[in-house]
Amino acid sequence: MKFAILLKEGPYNHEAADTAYHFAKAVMEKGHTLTSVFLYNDGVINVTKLMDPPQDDRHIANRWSELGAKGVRILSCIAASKRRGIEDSLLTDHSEITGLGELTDIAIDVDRLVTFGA
Amino acid sequence: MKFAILLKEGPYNHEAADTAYHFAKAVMEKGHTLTSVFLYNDGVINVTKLMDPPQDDRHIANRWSELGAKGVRILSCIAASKRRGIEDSLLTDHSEITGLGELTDIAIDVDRLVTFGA
Amino acid sequence: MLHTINKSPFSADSFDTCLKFAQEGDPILLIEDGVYAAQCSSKVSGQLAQHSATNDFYALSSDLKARGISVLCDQVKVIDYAGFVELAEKHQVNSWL
Amino acid sequence: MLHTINKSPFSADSFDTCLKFAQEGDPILLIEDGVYAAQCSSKVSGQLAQHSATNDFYALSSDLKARGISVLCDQVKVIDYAGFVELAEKHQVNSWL
Amino acid sequence: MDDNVKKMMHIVRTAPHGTIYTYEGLEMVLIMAAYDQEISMAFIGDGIFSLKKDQDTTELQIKGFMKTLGVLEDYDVEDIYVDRQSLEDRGLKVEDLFIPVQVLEADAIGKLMAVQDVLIHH
Amino acid sequence: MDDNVKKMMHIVRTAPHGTIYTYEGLEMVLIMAAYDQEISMAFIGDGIFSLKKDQDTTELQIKGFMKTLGVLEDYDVEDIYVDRQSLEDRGLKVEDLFIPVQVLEADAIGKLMAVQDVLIHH
Repeated sequence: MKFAILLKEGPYNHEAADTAYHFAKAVMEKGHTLTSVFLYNDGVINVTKLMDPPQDDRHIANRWSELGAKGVRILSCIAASKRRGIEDSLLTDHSEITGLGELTDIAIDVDRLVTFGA
Repeated sequence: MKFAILLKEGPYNHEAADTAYHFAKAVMEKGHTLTSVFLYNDGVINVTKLMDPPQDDRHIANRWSELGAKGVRILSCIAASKRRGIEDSLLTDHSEITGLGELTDIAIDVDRLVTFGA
Repeated sequence: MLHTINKSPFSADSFDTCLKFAQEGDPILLIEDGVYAAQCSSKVSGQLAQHSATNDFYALSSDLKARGISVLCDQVKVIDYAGFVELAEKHQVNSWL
Repeated sequence: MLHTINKSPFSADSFDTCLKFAQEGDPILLIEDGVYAAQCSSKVSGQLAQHSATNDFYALSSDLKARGISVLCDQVKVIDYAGFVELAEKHQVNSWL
Repeated sequence: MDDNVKKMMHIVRTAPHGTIYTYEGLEMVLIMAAYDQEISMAFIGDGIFSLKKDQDTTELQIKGFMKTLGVLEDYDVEDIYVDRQSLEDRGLKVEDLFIPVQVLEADAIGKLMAVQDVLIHH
Repeated sequence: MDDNVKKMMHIVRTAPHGTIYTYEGLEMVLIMAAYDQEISMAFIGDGIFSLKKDQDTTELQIKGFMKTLGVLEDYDVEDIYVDRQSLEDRGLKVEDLFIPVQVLEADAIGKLMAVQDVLIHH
């Protein structure tokens, strides 16, 4: 089956980014296709490469980058990104800024669009 | 009287940043001293100079910068900033990154520390 | 002590919790989504009326207007940010986030 | 349809609201702070027991462990992320944020 | 059913202005409405406050969304459901709302949810 | 009262892990505890879940705060209050908590709040 994820909260402040990541991994381990992770609302803060958490904690931006390297599109909504100061120069590897039209295409394309948020 | 503000949520996603700003202005208009605005949790996202909201909406980072120019210290917690990818190079004018010790000094110094958040 | 409540009484527990801990005579200020508690004829208006015997209730004007709330419980006084500061001058502030 | 609930039933309305809209036979998965509804002997456990006549309840193992919840209502099945994906394969997902 | 037409329901459950969810939710709905999909909206719980008449954010100095609500119909977003009990609990009547809606019982809205391909809560 | 000593109460009202508020709140408490102020903590509502024994975040792969709770006493943060009704509503007993606390009625905690110079909710 084809899955995609909509993530509506930022890293660390809410658990949503963790749940979305673990779900994403489980989807792929089951042999399904995860086409994309679309970041909306504060979710756009997930892909800043300036994120620098304590050494003994998980690095959430690197997680998305790692999924991106495996072919999952990591997409940050442009309007939501601009409000929160996320721009191309800040993006972690394998992520990109795009529009809500892309989310609509994803919603039409996949079998399951699963939302995580607060 | 001496006031300070503790702001615990990011811009736009929650109204807290708006309420804190309007309260700050009213404090100063009443002739009180507002020594500082301390940003914690997602509050640190308030001071990114890359923020670029729609033209017909308020610009929240510029508001803090404007208060900073009037002598209010705009302080972003370092540990919270690092988790969320806020560093010196991103800071809007008249804001700085500092530690929780500074917040403690503020709490000891002022007559009123007023919290805004979600 | 001035208590502020910034969440809707219908979906969060801030309103109920604040009322449990506030002492007699403490003013209570409704801000942000907290102002929905000020609207009359809802399922929480009885609770507000009951507590108004011991506590003064205030609601922030700009938040009421933003939400189109015009028919308020009698017990609620509408104030602006200057009024908020005046309350904070007189009392320490307990923000029930 | 698979419903997920991610907020504490004690401080948010997601649990109550989801139960009002879920149809008979729909599985309900508790995740994140939603897993507090799975703990036995709380003031919401009666509500969960009552709905378990018509709906299966699941709770995510890693969220239970993180919160130290070990004594669960009988009606709740513990699953891992693989189990979450299996439920999502069978049902569209309605995430009650 | 046409394979390329999906039923997508946007569920608004948060009060306006205290958080951005309704505002950014409506931005999402308007974009999705430009595609030929079956878009509907359900307002539940505090979400019904987003439909209240006479919201004026001028003094609050934040951008409101009354205009967006007003153009939903022009974008053919016409299936707008409101939970009856949510209205009643909050002391609102259908006349207090800014746009025409269908007031339904929770069970009826639940049955509509059950046939959706995509559900997004805001 | 010594002018330089303030009473500061940290009020934890959120469940752990679903949001970062308890975690970052405890970071704040530890720093403030290094100053010679009168620091206390009150756990109310879902905040009491933050004190639950046996929290193990290994599988969730997020950094927990059980160690921080454990060292509060070493930092002389010893005035830790828990609302009795919040415990009861959630089916927890004082034996379920990880550290020693004083269980009080809401009114008693309210009276303690009333004498604080600074109150911060987490």
